[in-house]
Amino acid sequence: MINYISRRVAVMIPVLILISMFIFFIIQLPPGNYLDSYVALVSSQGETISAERVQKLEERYGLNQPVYVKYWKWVKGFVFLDFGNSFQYDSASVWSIVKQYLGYSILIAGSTQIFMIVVGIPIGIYSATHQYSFGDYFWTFIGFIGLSIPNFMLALILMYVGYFVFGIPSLGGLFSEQYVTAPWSIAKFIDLLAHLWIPVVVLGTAGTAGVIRTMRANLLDVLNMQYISTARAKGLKESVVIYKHAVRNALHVIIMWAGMRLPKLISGSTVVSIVLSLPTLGPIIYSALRSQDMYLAGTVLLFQCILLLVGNLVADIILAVVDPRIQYN
Amino acid sequence: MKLVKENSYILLTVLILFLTSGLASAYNQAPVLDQEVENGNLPAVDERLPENPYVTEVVDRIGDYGGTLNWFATNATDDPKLMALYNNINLVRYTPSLTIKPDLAESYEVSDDLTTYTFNLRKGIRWSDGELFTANDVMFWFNDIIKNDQLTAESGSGWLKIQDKLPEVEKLDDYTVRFSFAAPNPYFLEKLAFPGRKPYAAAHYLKQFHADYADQAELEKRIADSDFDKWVGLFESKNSKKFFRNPELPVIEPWVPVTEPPANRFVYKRNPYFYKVDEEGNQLPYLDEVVLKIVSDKEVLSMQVVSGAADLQMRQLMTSNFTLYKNNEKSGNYKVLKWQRNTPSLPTFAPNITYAEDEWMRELNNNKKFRQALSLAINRPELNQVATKGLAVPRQATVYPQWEGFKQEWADAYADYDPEKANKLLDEAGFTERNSDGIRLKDGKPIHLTIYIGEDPNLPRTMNMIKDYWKDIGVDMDFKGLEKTLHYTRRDANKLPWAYIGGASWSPTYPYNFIPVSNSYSSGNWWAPLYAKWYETNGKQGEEPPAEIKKLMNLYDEIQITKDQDERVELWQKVFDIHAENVWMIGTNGLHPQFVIKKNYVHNVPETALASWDYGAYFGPSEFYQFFIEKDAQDK
Amino acid sequence: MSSSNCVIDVKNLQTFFNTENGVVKAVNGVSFSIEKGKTLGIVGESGCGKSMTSMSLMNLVPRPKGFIAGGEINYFYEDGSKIDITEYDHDSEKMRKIRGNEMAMIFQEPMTSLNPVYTVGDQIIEAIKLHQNYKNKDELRERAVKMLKKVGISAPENRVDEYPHEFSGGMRQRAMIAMALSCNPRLLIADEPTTALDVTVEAQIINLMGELQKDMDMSIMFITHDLGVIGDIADEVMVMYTGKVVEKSDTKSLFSNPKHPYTRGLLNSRPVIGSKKRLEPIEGSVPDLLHLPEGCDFYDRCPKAMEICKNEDPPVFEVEDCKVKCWLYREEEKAS
Amino acid sequence: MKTETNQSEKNINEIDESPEILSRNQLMWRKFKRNKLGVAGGIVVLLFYLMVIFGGFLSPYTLDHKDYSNITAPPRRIRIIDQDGLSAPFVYGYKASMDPETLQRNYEIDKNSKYYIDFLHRGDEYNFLGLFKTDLHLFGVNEGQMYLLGTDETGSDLLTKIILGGRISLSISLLGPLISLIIGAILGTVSGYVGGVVDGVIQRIIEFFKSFPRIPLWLTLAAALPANWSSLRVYIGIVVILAFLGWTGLARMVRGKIMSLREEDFVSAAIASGSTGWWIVRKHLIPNAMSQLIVSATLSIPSMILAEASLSFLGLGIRAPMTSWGVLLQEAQNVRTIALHPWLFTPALFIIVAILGFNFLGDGLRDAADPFSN
Amino acid sequence: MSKEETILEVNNLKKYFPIRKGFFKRVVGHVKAVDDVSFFINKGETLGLVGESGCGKSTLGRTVLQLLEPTAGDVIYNDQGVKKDLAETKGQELRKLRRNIQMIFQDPFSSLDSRLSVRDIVAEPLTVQGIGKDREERTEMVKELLEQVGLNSYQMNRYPHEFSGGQRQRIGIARALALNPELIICDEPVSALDVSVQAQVLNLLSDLQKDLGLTYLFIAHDLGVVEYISDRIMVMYLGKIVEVADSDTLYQNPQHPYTEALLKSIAIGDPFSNEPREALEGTVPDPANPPSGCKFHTRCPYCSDICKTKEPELIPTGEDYNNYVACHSRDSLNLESFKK
Repeated sequence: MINYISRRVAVMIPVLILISMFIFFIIQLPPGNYLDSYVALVSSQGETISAERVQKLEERYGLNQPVYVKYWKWVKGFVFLDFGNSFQYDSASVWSIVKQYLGYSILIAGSTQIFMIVVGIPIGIYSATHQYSFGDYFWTFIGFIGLSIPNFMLALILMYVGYFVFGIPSLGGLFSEQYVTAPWSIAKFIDLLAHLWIPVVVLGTAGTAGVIRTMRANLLDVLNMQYISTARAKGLKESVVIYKHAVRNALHVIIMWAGMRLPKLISGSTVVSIVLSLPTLGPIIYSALRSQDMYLAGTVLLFQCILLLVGNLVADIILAVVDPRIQYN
Repeated sequence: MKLVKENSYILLTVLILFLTSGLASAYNQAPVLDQEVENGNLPAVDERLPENPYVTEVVDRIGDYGGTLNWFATNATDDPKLMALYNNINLVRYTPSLTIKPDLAESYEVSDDLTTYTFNLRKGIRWSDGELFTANDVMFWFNDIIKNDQLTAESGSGWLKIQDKLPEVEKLDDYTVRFSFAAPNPYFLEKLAFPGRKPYAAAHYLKQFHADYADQAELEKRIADSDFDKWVGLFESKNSKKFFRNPELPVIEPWVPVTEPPANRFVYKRNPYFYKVDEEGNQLPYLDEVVLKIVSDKEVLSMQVVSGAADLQMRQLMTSNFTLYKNNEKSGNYKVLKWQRNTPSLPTFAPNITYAEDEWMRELNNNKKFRQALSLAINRPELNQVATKGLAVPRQATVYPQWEGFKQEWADAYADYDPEKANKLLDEAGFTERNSDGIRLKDGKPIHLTIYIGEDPNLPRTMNMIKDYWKDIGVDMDFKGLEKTLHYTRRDANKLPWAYIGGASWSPTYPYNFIPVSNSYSSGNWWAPLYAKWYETNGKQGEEPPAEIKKLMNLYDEIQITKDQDERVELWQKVFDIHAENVWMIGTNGLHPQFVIKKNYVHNVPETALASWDYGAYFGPSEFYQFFIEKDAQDK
Repeated sequence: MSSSNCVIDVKNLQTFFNTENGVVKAVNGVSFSIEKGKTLGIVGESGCGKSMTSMSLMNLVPRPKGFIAGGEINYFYEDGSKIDITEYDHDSEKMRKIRGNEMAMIFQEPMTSLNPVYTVGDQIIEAIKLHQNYKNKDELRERAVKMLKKVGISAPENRVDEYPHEFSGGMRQRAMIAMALSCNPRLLIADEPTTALDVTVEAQIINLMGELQKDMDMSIMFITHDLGVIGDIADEVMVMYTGKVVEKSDTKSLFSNPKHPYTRGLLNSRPVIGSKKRLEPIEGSVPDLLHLPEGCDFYDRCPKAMEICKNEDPPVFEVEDCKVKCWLYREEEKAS
Repeated sequence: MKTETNQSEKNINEIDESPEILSRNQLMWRKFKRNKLGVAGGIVVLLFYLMVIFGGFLSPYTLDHKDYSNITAPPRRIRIIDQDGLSAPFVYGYKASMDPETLQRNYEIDKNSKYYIDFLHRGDEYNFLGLFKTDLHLFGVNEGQMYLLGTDETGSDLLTKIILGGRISLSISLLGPLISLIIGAILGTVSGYVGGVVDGVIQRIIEFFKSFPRIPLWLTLAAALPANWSSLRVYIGIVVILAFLGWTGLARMVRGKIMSLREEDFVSAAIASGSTGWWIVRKHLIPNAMSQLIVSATLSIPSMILAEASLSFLGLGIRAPMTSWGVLLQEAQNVRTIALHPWLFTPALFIIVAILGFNFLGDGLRDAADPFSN
Repeated sequence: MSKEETILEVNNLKKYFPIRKGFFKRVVGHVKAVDDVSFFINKGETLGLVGESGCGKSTLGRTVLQLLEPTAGDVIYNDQGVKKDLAETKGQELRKLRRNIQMIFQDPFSSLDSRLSVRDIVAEPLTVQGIGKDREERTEMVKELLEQVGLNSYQMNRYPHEFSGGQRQRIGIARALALNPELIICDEPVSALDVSVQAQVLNLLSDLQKDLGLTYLFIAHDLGVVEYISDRIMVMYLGKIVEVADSDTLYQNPQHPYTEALLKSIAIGDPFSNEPREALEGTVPDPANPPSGCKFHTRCPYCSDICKTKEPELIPTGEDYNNYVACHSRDSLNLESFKK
């Protein structure tokens, strides 16, 4: 097992290096650099900036260096959590910015994940065990509707309905006014939960539909397996047969899927985070990319890639735990 | 002769001081500070205020102390600094009537030749940490920041220079500084009053980060503990006065930032040492706290505003949302104020008369009748109705009416909708032949314009309408989006045959849209880049302009050394006269209103005012620190 | 034929399936009974309904498409009382008490009949816990180990904690048998338990089952398509074709004197070692259960088909203690 | 007793009594037809494509049509009953006014102005499928206006915009997967059939692409599209970007399928007969993988539609004057629209219905792709 | 060994599958699926090949046919007197040679491409080998082939799924016959079929052999079937051939303990004998980790010390030394024959 994990991790390293290069390449791709956007911004406020000053700033930010130098500058500090400095945030270190949002990003992504699974799996089980029933059709239909509505639209409409129909003043954000800066307390936590459900529902709708469909299909397959008959032949209750014997075997795909899904949620939540004013990495990366704050953008992207790789790894490990047949080699 | 501008309220203040000297204190402070003073954490209000505080004339009435004002912004990195800019504390400031008056300086003197400016600072102004603000803070700023090679790039000093040279700055005594320029600098006070330019720095705090002052070992350690590898970076991050980022940094502003970025909610608490009082001697500001909330999207902001969550909002309000804001006035318990703006025209089109890539196009652009015809073909009122709900003013791209020398004829020049006349002009210009699509031909080639536009989500709508108008007179037009920075760099490289200018703003200190004298980035000229380059490089590069343009340039040169304000106005008027006839920039609609949404319980916000970035950043002249929330509404 | 020794008595069982193309009569009027300690073999080619018969007995017909359409399945408890399985819901308490406890079942595919995610021991223990009074963890485990030992698995103390994929096919079938027998069932239903196994292992398993049967005095219903195996193990054989019983007799007489042309065909289709005589196969193939001919289902393939066979489905005739469903035996008319 | 005949002969004859000879494709079709939701989805999709193909004809106006006097006019019903009872189909005119205080535009039904609908109406000129110019529209009104779904903030007919915007959305969603399909099929086949190092490299590439976050990649790639490109090039660029990111899943699937097919005995039989690798790939592997491939591609269409909409939301999609459902939705994505002119959300309805249609269709196809399973 | 009649000669054929393990997926060992196997097939005979599952019989068949690339060894095919080593032949030449050796597969479902009509399936070998000048001619040939295997030619436009298992197997046979091969490798051709159909196919195979003078390598696990159809029989155990003998001898006088054990486990279906079948103990060892010495020694009732260390060689035996056995104790054992 340890060997397996270490090998997987070792394989991840070259992939990561490649990804980091690609990321760096790709964020350099659009024309211009941070300074251009900075100058554009400053000029829009009526300041004038001379060519020499632009040049000086370029030197100062190291923007006139060749790409590989910049890349190396970025990469070499990784081990010490030094990902360079953000231009946008007055040269604050990228890590200090990322770590502020990373927690909430993971919280929201994680909660959404849990939501999808907690809601999706039982419905999937119901659908599979009541195949072709009205309930099955109903959930299938609901599932497809969920897949069909663009997330951001759902967010916007939810906000609007919240405001104008139910009079909820602030559906956006993760905290009520009074708790934003307050230290952690039970009340703050409850407040968090009260806010968390909206992004979770918005982000989770499509995914939940996916879980339902996958779970249903898999469970139907598993229910045709011989060992289900064996379990029934033992005299086990149908519910035990399904939950103990069938569901556990049908979970594989969901686990794999969940592993793949984690980083998608973080990047996928960009639009929703923007609409709902969530303190996640989504809007950060959005603005960083737009203003070409390359170290910040690159780092957030890299984190997402790492999350994906880690997500896959964790999925594989859980899979190995859930299914003893999985060989580590 | 010495020009002495005295604060007209000094006398009044002195009078009040005199009358109230029998009482325990001459000034009042916010109730929240009483406790602090009693505990001895804070000196008494009289000691905190300068000898001669700045007295603010309130708009409505003397305010109630207390309360928190909520407002919103969409950009977590750029917007927090607005709290500093909107209050715009400087040596001098703009008044609501757009004149300059002393502020941190009690008074100032300008030499006859407009080369030396002497400022007498108010005695006893204190930084938010209680330290005295003196000439040393100005000297530190000038000698150790502006003149420091390593730091200059960041802090910027272009606005200080005249003929490319920095002034000399002297400290005459602890409360007197003098700026001496190599040449007349007629607009220096205006430049100073421009938002964000602060000729001082908290020397007592910043020295610990400055290589020239700090203990070397200690500085090294500080650098090691920070995100930076050089002292410059550290220093700049600590001295983020403009960006209002470092809560430790002492400020002079009415509110002190307490939130360390990055954050989505920025809190600003009252500065107990703020040096201004109202007419009754109440120390300002009235508001205990201002909270700036960051939402990531304009629409979310709109939602917050219409639901009444913003106590005061100006940024990111959209003209097109007027009905939305209005409809919710009652339920949101707010009022939509329509402030004026001085945008000459939005959008404005600039044919590049120095376009070098295509001689045919250049000829076309240089044809005055062609430009006039295009201007006449635009149905400005209709455009106004569709794009801006009729809230803007149809006009030519010219100076705004608030300016003292404004003439209506400039705004009217070729700005009426007269397709007949436009067609006639084009016929006269010789473009009589048309192709099968009805497009006029010039030398056998159909007239087709490609206009490069910057990023603006509402633009395509307007552009499509203009396209139709021009098509009606036989001119084909296409527009293409160009990313903002590219838009600038292409212009400077003379690659744009036609450009779109956002706003075409003008102020005496920002003449570049109207006079081609600069070809670099933010101050580049749009309609004659090559001439601008010629001027900027003293004829070394670019192209020598024709007489008409040279005349503009000469006027500009003259303005720079003209001491008399009225004479300068006259010279400017000549500039606009020339423009009115030549239509180098084609305007559409301008003077869009600036909405200010304020809750009904927020007072001292003027019903109307000029909202202009140039004149002290929108709220500046209105003196933000006098806004207050009425007592009853404070416990909402 | 419900003597006191009878364990199960099936009467006119009908198990049908709804498909998109119509109702498939997988089991169509099957009757038999098994006595205590005896083995009934059921033989037939694929699609003859033998597996569905066994699933019906366990009341585990795949729902919702399959259902028992008629007939009785009477199970006799040790004390002589009986229960008609068809009257109970598949998930009823009564049924669950019978399954695994009174009647146990082993399946064809040893590779897939154990749940891959639980250890073999856990799966055996699960059955024991359900029906026996062992409560203590160690006791349960001990019992599982004992069962594994009983079915001839070496080092059962270790193997009890292994997962099915660590077992070979033969061992898995042994483990299945251990699980099935762990609660001392009175009837073991073995659905082609050796088909997927090598000859050598098949022999092991068959021997094991024989021994255990003697040991535990249980009845076996043994389903197979291999007449060779049936000869070795069964006391009585029932040959099925298209969901119906075509011949039923004791093993010896079936082999020495097969009566139904289908039975004869099956016997003649097997290569006999040592004889290079050309095989005499049954021509054609099993008809589609959805489109059965009007008369005898075997008519198309029958070398002895007669005119009557074409139009009329033969009833069951009793010939020399055998039951044969064939018009050939009409003259000895003693239809039951 | 019947004489013995050639039994197998008889059996064969029996088979022949069934008149149909069904290929696997026909079986799939037959199985698909039984899936009611799938068929419904298929019909919806078909209708949508017909709608956009004949968009110019079906839409009452053209994209150039702008009615500045009827900005944000609400939808109008087609009526067949007036005060006097049954009538030819007509719409009522508007009485427009503006609230001087809030500047809200109000449109009231003006029962005095009745515009009869003119079928096969001669209206604005358009280019039919790029083939010829015509001004024939299915319906329209000769005077007055007929904005069945209302107008947007530029006074354009929303119905027209939806129909013509669908052209972009639905072609992107078709073209994107098609390109993905081609890339995926080629790389997947190579990977699965050749195996070894080639497979390893392709797998790494796929992993790499898969582990790359989607939205940022769009953002960057879309931002990297030169800003002075014509709308058509931008359109193609967006398609390529979307396709470029969508091929990995397909390639994986194809690879898996090819690998399992490679192990099938019929492939061994083909090798044993002396078939070349190319023959096997062409005759056996790709045709057998195809149905699943098409199913996967169909199932990826909805995400393409959503992706286009998301890109538009971020302001990176199709640019005016071209329009697409995503652009229309983006234009509607604001509080003002929800509060004042909610009908501008109609494009969302079309998106949802289209995605539903594709999902049901894909689901039905997936079930049908394996005609031998139950 | 009468070489004149030999159609195929296999010498020291090996097929190893690497086992990869550990950090770098290093090859840590091999599964020796076919381990140094030599045999020959005479023209016109049927050589049976039996063994338990996993003993390598299918691998051997496929390696002979070059469907799997042999690790080592020769597969010499006698092409009208010219001996050609298939293992050395590549590309075009190998493809040409392939028309001489064909294969019939076990699974009647996976061996026919479900997308192709029967005509296309049977015509495929003709097409790829360029036999027949056009489609019509090939179609005629297909018709003939189908008739030959007892199917009706007008069924050729149908698709495999419309046929029963036995009929599909006939289609597979028709395809194998299309190129007019001399040798057909039959890889468990009847084990997936019902008993009644199994007999039909077996009869068809032996009829074809007679009519066309075919040579079969017949792989099966059913000893009854192998005995019925084969002239000689090879017994395989864990990748090795342990005994080769003509079928009567093998059943009457087995020389290898494994052969004996196999014979003993046959279910003869005799309800009159009360003796239980004598079952061989244990199961086939893990081929990735085979026992030392004689691979059968772990299960052999006659195992002696030498068996544990030294691997026995395949030695000619029998009256005219045409049979072979690999057992150290071959001379000392008196093994039981098959009891009927």
